[in-house]
Amino acid sequence: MTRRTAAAEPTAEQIAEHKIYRQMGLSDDEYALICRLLGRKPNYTETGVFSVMWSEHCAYKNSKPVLKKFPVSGPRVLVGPGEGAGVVDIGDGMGVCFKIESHNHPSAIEPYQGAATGVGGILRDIFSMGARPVALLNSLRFGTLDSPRARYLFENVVAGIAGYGNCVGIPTVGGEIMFDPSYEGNPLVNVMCVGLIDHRLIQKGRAEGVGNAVFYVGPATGRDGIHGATFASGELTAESESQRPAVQVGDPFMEKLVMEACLELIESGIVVGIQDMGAAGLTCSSSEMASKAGNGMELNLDLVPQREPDMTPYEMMLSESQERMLFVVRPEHEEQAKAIFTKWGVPCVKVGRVTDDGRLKLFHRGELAADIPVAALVDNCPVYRRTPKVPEYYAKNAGVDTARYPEVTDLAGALEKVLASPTVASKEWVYRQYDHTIRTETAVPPGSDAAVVTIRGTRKAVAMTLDGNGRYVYLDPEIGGRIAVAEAARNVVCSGAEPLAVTDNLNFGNPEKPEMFWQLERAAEGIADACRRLGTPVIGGNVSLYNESEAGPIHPTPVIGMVGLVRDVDHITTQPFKREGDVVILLGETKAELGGSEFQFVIHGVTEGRPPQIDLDQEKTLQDALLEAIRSGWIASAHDLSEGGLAVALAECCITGGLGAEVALETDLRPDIALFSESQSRVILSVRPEHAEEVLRHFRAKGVPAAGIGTVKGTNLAVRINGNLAIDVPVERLTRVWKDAIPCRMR
Amino acid sequence: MRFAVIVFPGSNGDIDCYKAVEDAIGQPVDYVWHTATDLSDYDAILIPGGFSYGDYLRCGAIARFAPVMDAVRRAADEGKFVLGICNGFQVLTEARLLPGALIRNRTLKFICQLADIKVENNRTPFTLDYEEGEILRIPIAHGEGCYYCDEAKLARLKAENRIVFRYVHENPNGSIDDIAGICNERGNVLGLMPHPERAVHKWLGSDDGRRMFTSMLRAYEARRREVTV
Amino acid sequence: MKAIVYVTIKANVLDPQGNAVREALHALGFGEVGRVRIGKFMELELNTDDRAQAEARVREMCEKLLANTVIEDYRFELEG
Amino acid sequence: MKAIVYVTIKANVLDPQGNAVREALHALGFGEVGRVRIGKFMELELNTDDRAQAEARVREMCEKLLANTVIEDYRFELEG
Ligand SMILES: Nc1ncnc2c1ncn2[C@@H]1O[C@H](COP(=O)(O)OP(=O)(O)O)[C@@H](O)[C@H]1O
Ligand SMILES: [Mg+2]
Repeated sequence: MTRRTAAAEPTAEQIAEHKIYRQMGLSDDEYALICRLLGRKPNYTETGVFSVMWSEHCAYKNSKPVLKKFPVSGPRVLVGPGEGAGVVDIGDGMGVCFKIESHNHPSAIEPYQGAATGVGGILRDIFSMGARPVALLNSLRFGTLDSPRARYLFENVVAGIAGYGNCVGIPTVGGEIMFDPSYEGNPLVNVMCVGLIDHRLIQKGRAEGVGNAVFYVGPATGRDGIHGATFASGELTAESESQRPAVQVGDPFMEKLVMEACLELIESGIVVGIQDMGAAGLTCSSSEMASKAGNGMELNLDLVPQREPDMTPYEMMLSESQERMLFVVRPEHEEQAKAIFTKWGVPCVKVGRVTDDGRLKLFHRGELAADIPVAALVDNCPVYRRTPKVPEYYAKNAGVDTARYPEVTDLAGALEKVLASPTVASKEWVYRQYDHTIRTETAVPPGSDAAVVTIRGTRKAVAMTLDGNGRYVYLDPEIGGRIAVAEAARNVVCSGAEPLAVTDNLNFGNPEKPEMFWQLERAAEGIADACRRLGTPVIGGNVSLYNESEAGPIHPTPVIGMVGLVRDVDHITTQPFKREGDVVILLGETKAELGGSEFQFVIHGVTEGRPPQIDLDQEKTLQDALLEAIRSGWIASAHDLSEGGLAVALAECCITGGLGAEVALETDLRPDIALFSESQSRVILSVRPEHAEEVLRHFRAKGVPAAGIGTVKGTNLAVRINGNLAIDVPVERLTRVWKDAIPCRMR
Repeated sequence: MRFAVIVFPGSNGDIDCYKAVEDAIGQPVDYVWHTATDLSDYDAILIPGGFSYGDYLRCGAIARFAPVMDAVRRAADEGKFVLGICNGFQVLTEARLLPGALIRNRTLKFICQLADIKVENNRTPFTLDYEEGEILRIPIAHGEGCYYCDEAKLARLKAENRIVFRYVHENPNGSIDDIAGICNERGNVLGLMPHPERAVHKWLGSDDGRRMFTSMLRAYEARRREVTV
Repeated sequence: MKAIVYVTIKANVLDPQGNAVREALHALGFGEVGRVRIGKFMELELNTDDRAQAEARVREMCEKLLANTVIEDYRFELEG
Repeated sequence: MKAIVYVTIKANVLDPQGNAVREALHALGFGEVGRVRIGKFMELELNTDDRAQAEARVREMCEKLLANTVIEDYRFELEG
């Protein structure tokens, strides 16, 4: 049997002659380099191992130069990029650990399992650092809901996220969703996990200590998702349909047991190094752990638990079976480690040992199946500096004047249309399927700006959000990148927290195309700028390229995950208006900026022009002043302005508060533009009347434009512009429009 | 008064139950592993929410055979308080400590939201501190919370005043007769889908669940007084 | 030997899943579909050659674990 | 006419349900149970008498909705 399967594999010569490595995603040059590094031609297993380690997903070969732009350090950073997840200090010996991950391609093909295993993967990234996961978030992009395919993907992606997260018992507290035709052929599924960690327990995935034992944890390895990593690094084509077995099935119950057992193991203090098996499974975890310690590793593949008979070394090394981990302990701790996993009913087997020769050696049925220098796998992948090219559409958009659209005079009608747009509409249909109350620490559940999770035994809390508007980035990647960061930070501040750090997911098209690379590079520039200015280093992230389908590339979509610290739970602030009589204050300045707006998309059916401008200094001033005001206890509600502009933000404050408002605006802008422009650095506050003067003075003194624009009052949202009644609609009606939009489309 | 929180593989509401006992009534509480066989140290047994054994096959179907369940049955027979919440309720029905079954929500979707439930019977040890007819806001979070039993059983539940909570305003999962929680004949075993342990602080959205814990404490103390008198 | 166990929800218990599938089929243009019932089936490999004994054992598995007779009916077949 | 559709998870795909049931059966003393696979079956009533047509239609239903051929296999029988 062995002979047969081994014989079925091409020989090293055949691989070279028939260029079989190409099917695995390696280029001719890369293959030649591998031969040089090995001093011989690689066999089939070795070629496979190189192909996954040198995929974009694992090696970042196209994105490394771009990622270098990000600021990664700061006084609070305990662990930056490079480990499973980053960690920032929040005082008292505690840290917050978080990371984002994409599962776009698997979700396009099997949405339920694709999304579910995405959640599983990001959870393992967090608990393998030694952190206890406390919250999940997700950022989703689909085609518009008129498309049955988009509805199918949306329905099942949400169900998959719910199915996995709910079962493991980690609340899903927030996220964001946008619908746009550019995602029709290639949906985006990004998931983020946030954990809390004791500084002393922070793990580094290092295989230290020659002679130490290497343990495999979790369910048996099957032929799941072989070549998942290379799959995630290629474009979606009709052919990927035939790669179907590349999708894995998740077992959240097993994940919960693995998580508890690993956290217990880490707490026991005996772990030398631990890492999850994510993309490229056993290959990636073993070689990375060895590489970080400057060691080698020997694995006896016969000892690897196998779900099916006659698995080859190639299959075992490339399998992406879920819920598996690798860890290293000293020989004297082997029994203690095993006992912990036995208690939790999780398989745990010693499969190898740490060596001093810097090589990854795989033994199978008495033979040496692979022998590769670890450094060749981890460090020697070529890095490509792609050439950017400004796309034609960019120049063309410069000439579009969005202020010259025909004026929309039925403003109430326009508001209802924008509120009913699934991108703006209530996401309750989604988050009602997510358990967001489990763990009883969720102080602000989905439905406000950032979510807030409290930390038991302290007065602190952690705020978190995901943001990223692909339309802005498409129109101007650099500005779009800045806005993504600024908006995330603004959301965090609105909830009463100080922004700490960022994790980012760069969802872009094929970087080998110069226009796509231009988008990537410019956006990274913008993100880097904003992170620097706002003092929020990037402590980790993920890159998902080749997001293209036959219909073309997606809008370039960097998604920013931001975490902030609430110093005292009394500072927690939410978006709903709180009581009749409170004064409504608008911070920031409204300009004629409809480019990339939801209004432009819904009413005019296009995405064109330039996105809103952003001045990062002004943004920073606004955020600092707002946080100070919140901490002073003056602010009853705060809501940042994003998709749909002022009109939508006011409506949301009313709807979620169940209260009306009377608002009067004085403006030089055309009314439809004043209401729906998506100018940045704006926030709506409500404050008690007795605080209003003080609050306005506070902001003006800091240089933040601030205007009292109305009062929380009655049951209608009534907006006057320059004295004329522009909108006067019962909040109840707006509520229905906003709440029913998604459920109605999904029926 | 000593509380046990049973932990099955896949339980995840165990921590919330533990915290709720601490925060609402400050009584001693322990996690008890599914392999335990003796619960004689405890006065009340909490069977928490979660996905015991992954809830594969049917919710609660596998957990009902865990070694600890014999001890739970004994505790129930001895008149100790047994409270099954969500998955705990499912376990109790599978174990036949409570009648009926919980099947998939009518919408076929998991539902997490605040539910309004009415206290139908405030003479159980779990509901003493509520008013009869009072409406509580308690979170629900389940995919299979649709209570079902046959006509005869339902008639009996009604006749014996064993429907302890009903959903009002909206029946979120399609439960027969809007049932949210029921008790056994003696009234010392309660199962409910809503999560009182997740409603113990105003900042969580509601603290209406607190009084379930204060009720248990008061019932326990009253009973002890009776015994000593 | 192999046992195949079929578990269906009892006729008088609401089966929202069956209805949902029917609706979805109608929406896709399969108007000819009437009632839809959904059940589970389980294939169990059994290390035994004794048919009579297997029959008794599988019945016991069903009664104890595989079906909840409050809401479900079951039947099974033995093969091989 | 009636169609009975059987949907099982593909042989090489993980079946967490099946594993959990096997473990539970072992714990209950049914040591003779080997591999367990769990699937769904669906009974569809069809308003048609044309067998050949029904066959084609049911196949289409399976491909489109009833099975996810990425991870599941299906087969079906027609009755009546
Ligand atoms: N995929 C999702 N999962 C969970 N919550 C979501 C999701 N999408 C949106 N939400 C929640 O809905 C609310 C509104 O989202 P959004 O309009 O994106 O807010 P904002 O514009 O302030 O970022 C937020 O509380 C958000 O967390
Ligand atoms: Mg916001």
